[in-house]
Amino acid sequence: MMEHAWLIPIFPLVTFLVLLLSGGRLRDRGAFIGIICTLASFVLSLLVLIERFKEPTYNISIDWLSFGGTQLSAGFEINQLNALMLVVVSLVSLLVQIYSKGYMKGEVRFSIFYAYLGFFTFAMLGLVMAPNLLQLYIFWELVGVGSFLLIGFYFYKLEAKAAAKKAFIMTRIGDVGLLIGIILLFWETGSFEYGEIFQAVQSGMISSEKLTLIAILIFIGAVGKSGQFPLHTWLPDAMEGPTPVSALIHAATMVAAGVYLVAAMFPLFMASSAAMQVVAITGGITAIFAASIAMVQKDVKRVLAYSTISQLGFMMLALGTSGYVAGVFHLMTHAFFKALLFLAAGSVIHAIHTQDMEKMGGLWRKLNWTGPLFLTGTLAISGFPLLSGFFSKDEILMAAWENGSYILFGLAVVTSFLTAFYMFRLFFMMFAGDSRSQAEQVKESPFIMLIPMLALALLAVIGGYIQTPWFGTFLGEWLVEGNEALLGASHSEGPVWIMLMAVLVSLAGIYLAYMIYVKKKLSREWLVKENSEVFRILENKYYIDEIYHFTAGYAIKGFSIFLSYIERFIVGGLVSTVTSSIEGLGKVGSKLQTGQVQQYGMIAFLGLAVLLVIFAVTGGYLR
Amino acid sequence: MTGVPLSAYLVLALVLFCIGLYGALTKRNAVIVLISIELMLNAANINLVAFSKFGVTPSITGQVFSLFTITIAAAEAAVGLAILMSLYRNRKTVNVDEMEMMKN
Amino acid sequence: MDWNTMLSYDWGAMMPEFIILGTTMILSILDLFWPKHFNRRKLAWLALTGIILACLSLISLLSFETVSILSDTFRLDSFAKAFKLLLLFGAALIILLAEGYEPREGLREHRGEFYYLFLTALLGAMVMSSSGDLITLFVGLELLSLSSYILVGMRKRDRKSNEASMKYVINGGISTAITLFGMSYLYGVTGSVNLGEMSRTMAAMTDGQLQYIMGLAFFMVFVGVSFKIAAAPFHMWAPDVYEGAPTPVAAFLSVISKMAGFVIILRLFLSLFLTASGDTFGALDFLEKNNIYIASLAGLTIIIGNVVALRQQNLKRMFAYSSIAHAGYLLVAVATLGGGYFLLDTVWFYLMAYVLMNIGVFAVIQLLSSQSGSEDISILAGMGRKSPYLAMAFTVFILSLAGIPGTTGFIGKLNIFLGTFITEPGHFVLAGIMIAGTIVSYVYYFGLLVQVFFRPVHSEKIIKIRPGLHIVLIICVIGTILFGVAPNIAFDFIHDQFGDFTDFISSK
Amino acid sequence: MNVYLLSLLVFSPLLGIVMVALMPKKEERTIKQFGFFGTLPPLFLSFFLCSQYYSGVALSIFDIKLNWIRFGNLEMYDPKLFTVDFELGLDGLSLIFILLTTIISSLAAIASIYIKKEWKGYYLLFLILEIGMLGVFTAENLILFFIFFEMTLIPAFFLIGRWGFLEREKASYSFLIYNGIGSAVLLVAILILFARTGTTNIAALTQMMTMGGVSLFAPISGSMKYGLCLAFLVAFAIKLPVFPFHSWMVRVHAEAPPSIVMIHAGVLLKIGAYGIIRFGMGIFPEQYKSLAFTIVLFGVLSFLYGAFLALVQTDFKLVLAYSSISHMGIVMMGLGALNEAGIQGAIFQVISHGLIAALLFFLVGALYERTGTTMLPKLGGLAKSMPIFSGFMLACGMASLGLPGMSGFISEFMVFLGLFKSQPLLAAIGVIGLVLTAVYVLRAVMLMTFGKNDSLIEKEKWDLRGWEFLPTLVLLGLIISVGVYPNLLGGPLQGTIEAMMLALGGR
Repeated sequence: MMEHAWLIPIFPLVTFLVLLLSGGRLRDRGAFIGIICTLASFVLSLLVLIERFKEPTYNISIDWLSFGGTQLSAGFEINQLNALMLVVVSLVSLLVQIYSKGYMKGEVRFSIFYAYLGFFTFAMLGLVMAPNLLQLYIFWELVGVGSFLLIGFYFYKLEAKAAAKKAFIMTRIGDVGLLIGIILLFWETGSFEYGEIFQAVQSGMISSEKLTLIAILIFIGAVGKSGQFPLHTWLPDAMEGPTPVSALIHAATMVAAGVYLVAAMFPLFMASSAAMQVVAITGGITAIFAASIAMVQKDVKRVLAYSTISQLGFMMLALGTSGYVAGVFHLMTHAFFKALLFLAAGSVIHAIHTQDMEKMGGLWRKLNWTGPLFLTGTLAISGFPLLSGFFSKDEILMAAWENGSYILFGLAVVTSFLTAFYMFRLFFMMFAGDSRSQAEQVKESPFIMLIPMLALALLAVIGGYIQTPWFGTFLGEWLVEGNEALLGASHSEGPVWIMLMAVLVSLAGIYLAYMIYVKKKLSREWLVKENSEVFRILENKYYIDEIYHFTAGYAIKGFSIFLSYIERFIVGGLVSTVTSSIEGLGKVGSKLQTGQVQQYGMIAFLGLAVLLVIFAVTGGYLR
Repeated sequence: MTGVPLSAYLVLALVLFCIGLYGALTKRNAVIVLISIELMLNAANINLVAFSKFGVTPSITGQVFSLFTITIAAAEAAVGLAILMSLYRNRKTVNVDEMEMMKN
Repeated sequence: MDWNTMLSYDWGAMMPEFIILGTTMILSILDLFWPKHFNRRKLAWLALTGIILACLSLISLLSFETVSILSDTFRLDSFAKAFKLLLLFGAALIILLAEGYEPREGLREHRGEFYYLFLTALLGAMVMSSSGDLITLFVGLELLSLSSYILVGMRKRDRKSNEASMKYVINGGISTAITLFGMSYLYGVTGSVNLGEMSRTMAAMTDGQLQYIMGLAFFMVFVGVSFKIAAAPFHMWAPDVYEGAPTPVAAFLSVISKMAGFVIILRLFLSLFLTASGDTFGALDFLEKNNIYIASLAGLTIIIGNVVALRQQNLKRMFAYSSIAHAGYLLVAVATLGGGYFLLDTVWFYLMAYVLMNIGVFAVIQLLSSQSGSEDISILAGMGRKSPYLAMAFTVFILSLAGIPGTTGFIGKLNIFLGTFITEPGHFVLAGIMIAGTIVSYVYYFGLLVQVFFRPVHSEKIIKIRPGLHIVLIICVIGTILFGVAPNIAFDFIHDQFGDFTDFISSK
Repeated sequence: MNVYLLSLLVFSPLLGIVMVALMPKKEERTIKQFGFFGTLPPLFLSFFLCSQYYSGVALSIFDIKLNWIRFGNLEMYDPKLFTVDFELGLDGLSLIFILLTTIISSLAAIASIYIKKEWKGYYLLFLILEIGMLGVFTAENLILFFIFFEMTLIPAFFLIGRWGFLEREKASYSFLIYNGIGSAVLLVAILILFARTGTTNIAALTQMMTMGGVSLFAPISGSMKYGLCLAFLVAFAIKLPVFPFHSWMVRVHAEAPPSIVMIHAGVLLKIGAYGIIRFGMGIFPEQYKSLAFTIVLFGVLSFLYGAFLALVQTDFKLVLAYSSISHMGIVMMGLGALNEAGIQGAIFQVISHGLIAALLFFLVGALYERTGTTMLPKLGGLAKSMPIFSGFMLACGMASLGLPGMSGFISEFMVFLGLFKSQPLLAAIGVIGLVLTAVYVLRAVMLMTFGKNDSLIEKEKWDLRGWEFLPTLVLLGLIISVGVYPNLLGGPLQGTIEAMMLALGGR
């Protein structure tokens, strides 16, 4: 089965091509093509995963580009991480496509939407299957385009336009880092293949400074894609895209690609402790930073977006503290519950046509299905015991503790408190209390939207049981199988109090939110005053956007304008100086031509005289 | 024979040539200009004849040359005057500095 | 020199000259005695016949050994043959041009005179290229000059024509005088007027004083001839005279007269100064030592010609400057002596190219200006639309003048460049000036093409082309392209016929 | 037969010229059809050559050599001295360029349907231009190269000046003068070589310059070799164009008719790169090597300069013009990298930019035809009225910013791959340009297609239609297939690049 794995990304590509070439003619039927193709991919991925349990890593490649004596190849590889990711990606994609059938109903460019989704799924699956860094980079950029297209799906909205552009450019900055990283790595190791690179890394033929530099450059790519500080600003804006897109791309899959990249290159990072440090610190900072912003946002999707950033920070933190399994595990569980949250939020938005939390409330009774589903997701992300988020977050805390990075551990604990708080703030503001909505009729979403959510909710609940301290660490053992030396332990062990504390912290967060937003025992301004400096800073996301705008934005623009002056006056001026001096010479020449014949003779005579004088003075020895 | 050296003739010719050139380049009247040109040609004739007599290797050819030159000078003067006449018919002037219809 | 010696000369060598002379006489008699109402235009065909006959007789002489008659005053060496061929070819084209010349005023009653004066001028040029001593050279030069003074003033009632001719006489007179003065010194230092003898004397000369005088003479002759070829700063008469002269005469001045100038330069310089000793030890050759002067004049000529041409609005004036620039290019070849390998064939080829392209251009100018009565460049406007074939022909000429590949002009320039680079050190500055000048020339040449193709039509009047002009245009276009694409036709011809021009100086 | 195949290829547009010339002026349809048909013979012949290559035939069997011109009368020294033969030849590099030329010419001939007047003259010049371009890439000696080189200049001058936009005459003048200077420098260099060695055959010259041949008249000193190498570089840098010689090209892009810009950006600029590879690098490897830093420096300068300026333009054509400068900077960077990756990347970039620029300008032509403007502030929201057009525009923009899966990525990647090996510092500065490229491309494309627009009057059936799909699909298909499977292009180049590397002294 694994030799046919290349079909997995091909199916969505077929969707893309068929839908694009058909123009808008297929209309709603486009959804079926998309869903069927993705289903095929999913089934195939599942088969591949099952087969992978038994068989070793599968790898095949063909010559793709040759220069000089070097052959670059293209192909695919099925290892543990890939196989897992394939299933996650194709599953979430499938569910989101089913969901979209209901959510996007009535949209004029319905089939184009599915085409884009197909394209994105193709790119994401291709990214996951890449056996070498170059191919990874190729699909890395393609997922960026998919994201760009889908964010800008409502092309006539100016915000969507700006958001799409911003997403592309911000990630592009990261991509450039990645590109440099893999180029440098190529010249150090002579290959883009993972295996050969890891061998070279282990043999110690690369100096540690170089290694650190390369690892950090590659990490910059991950930072861009995964919305880590300081390249995170595009992700909240990306919420301008349709909500299913946010669920698929900006929660479950693409943004996780950064984490995936670090995980895939884990042996490289392991070889440089400085790089690991950078990864961990960036992750930790991002986690708490985004969580703090999420506490005050008013837009449902933005809260979720910052939550995503924060969770991705968590994963980076895990990876940076050698918690390979923890990071990948959280990546998987997060994919399920965050997709669920987005879809559920989408369902709410679909019902009341607003994203502003202030205008919601009291929806619990009206949305009988969506409410509990959202709650499931919220509990999972908050780390409520026995749900998937609980196990994976636990694993991360353990990893941080075990690694001895106590400061980061502390950050993680605080962040999980904040997470529980802001998620339940969100939940309570939406579903509890009285309705603040202007919408008269609030209808539950159609069945076709509920099914995917149910599926995700199920996964969000049970997804954690493949890696627990109690029922075995199946995932971890499988992931690191055969690579223990490179990837570290299959499970992080830590004191029991960590787990207890994690539970307490998240319950505390939930309780606080309950007290403020449901019981109203505590004023909303209990923590920070609404118009205080701190609040304003948080509300304006630490003014990062503004800082970028006023520094980089203006600098580039200013420099461009400066150059256009150079273009006009210096480059252009040089040319016009030459031409005008030639013309001036011509003017002088024709002025001399007075029409006076005797003057002509005089000039001629002078010419003769000059020649003779020079000859006479030099005695003919002028050379 | 006589004590007049070659250089004297050459200087004479040079002076004559210069006078001719000066006249040709400064006089307003076209007739005088033409005459000045004749003067220059004749200066060359003096040279030729002088060289023919007192040159490094005296020979008769110099004198033959000067005969040709004289003829040609005459023809040139004739042509010049003819052209001047037709100019005068059209323009009623013989002043060289008024001939500036074409310039620049 | 008795009768028998006279008869012993191989007079056949002068056959072309005799034919031209005979035609001239017939023409002058016919013009004199034929009734006034008889259209003198037909005389053109007679003149043309004469030229063609001369040409044929010259061709029949090509295979002959070098002949010199009249005690080496007249030589028919390969140099003479080669350049006479060009002169006759150019003259034939100009006669055809003149046949079609219909100015608004002033030529009608003197048309007959034009043809025989033209032929005498041609005769002068031919004699010059065959001359073996200073006297013949000078007489030939003056025959050419005097005839052309009159030709310029041919339109007796036209004030511009009068003025041009007067200016030409004055400037030409001064230049003649300077040349002659120089020649008299040359005679003085060598004691002979025979080029061969003079050459030998000068080559053996070690007296510093005499060499000094020789130097002065060199400059005077050079300056005098520079008037003829219109090299800067002795070019100033040319624009005025071209403007005032009837168009065929302007073409004649820019082509035949210029060619004659180069003939003298080559004759004199190559036979006298090339081998003349340049210092008291006899180690350096004169020209080798002093070619910097020629080179600087060449550079100056190129610059002035091209730069001032930029500002011209009158077509004839513009082409006067253009022809000044071309004289500069040719002087480059002279100054560098073609690097020793590319001199005579280079100059010959370039002059041939110049004959073709410049006469072609003047044919178009004549056609347009006689129809519109103006010589402003705007008369070209819209020609591309109105008469595309004429426009295409004009384009070919202009491209050739600009030195664009595929045309004769390019090959000609290429040859000159080869000569500048082949020696060590190469004449890079001169080549640089030449190439810069060429680029500047693009501006005004292509400016004309802009008029032709991009501007709206100037006047809707249909352009009628007389058969004579038609022939000229066709020959020029074909020649310009043919020798540009397959220059070896010409190269092989000169190399086969004339070899290296080794019989240049009589080895008596 | 094989021997004449190349000449047939080069001069096959003559058939079209004759056909068009025989047509009466007013027959618009027929002239346009014949004009297009005129580009087909070279297209098919080039496909035939290509198929021959892929079926394993050695390209050298197509070489032709006929005696042509002999300068001077120096037969006694050596009968081949100062001769210029008519010799055409083919190798992998020229094969690729020929394919580029024939394909883009045919497509540009289709795009010429937008031409509104004097079709006859237009197509005649167009076909002459094609002869020139084909000749440039097959010429085996410098003089022949130069002749064909200039043969592209003159028709292009008229095509720009006659059929362009408002300021066309100025543009055509600036094209003429800059290129005139470039070709003058080139000519001087060629002729110095010719005068000093007596030959212009590229292979023979390479041999002489690298191995040191016997000099007959005057030697070529080491410093003169530097000068000559520099002269070649400058001449072709003007053509390419490289900062600061670029201002002509901006005007041409802005003012020439789009179909001609397709040719111009697609092929004519590429002659510069071809020349640098063939002559700068090929004949003077030693000198070229020591100038590599400068070459890369100017490459980086152009890359960034073009990108920054493209950022502030308000006319889409100008954005594209500066983007071309920027992209040509990449070519220079690759050529200066002095390793296989860099050089191959540069060649890829040349081809890739040829295809992309041709497509972009085809789209510009289509846009101008419909909206009558290319000013960005006046456009917007085209995705609504012209979704297919916008899709192509976006795809093309993506290709231009080097999106993987399209040809632009392969070239940029390889260039940087090579450059980071040899000039890491400059490469690091250069990568800024990659981000800037994304910024300006997206800015321009999104200003046109995204958002809303009320000022444009939308008409029914505005979108691309019918025949307009042919050029767009063919070009996009090529862009993608090169991007997806670059060995398609890399294969033929290997031989040439290996030879270059050998001369440059290994890796």
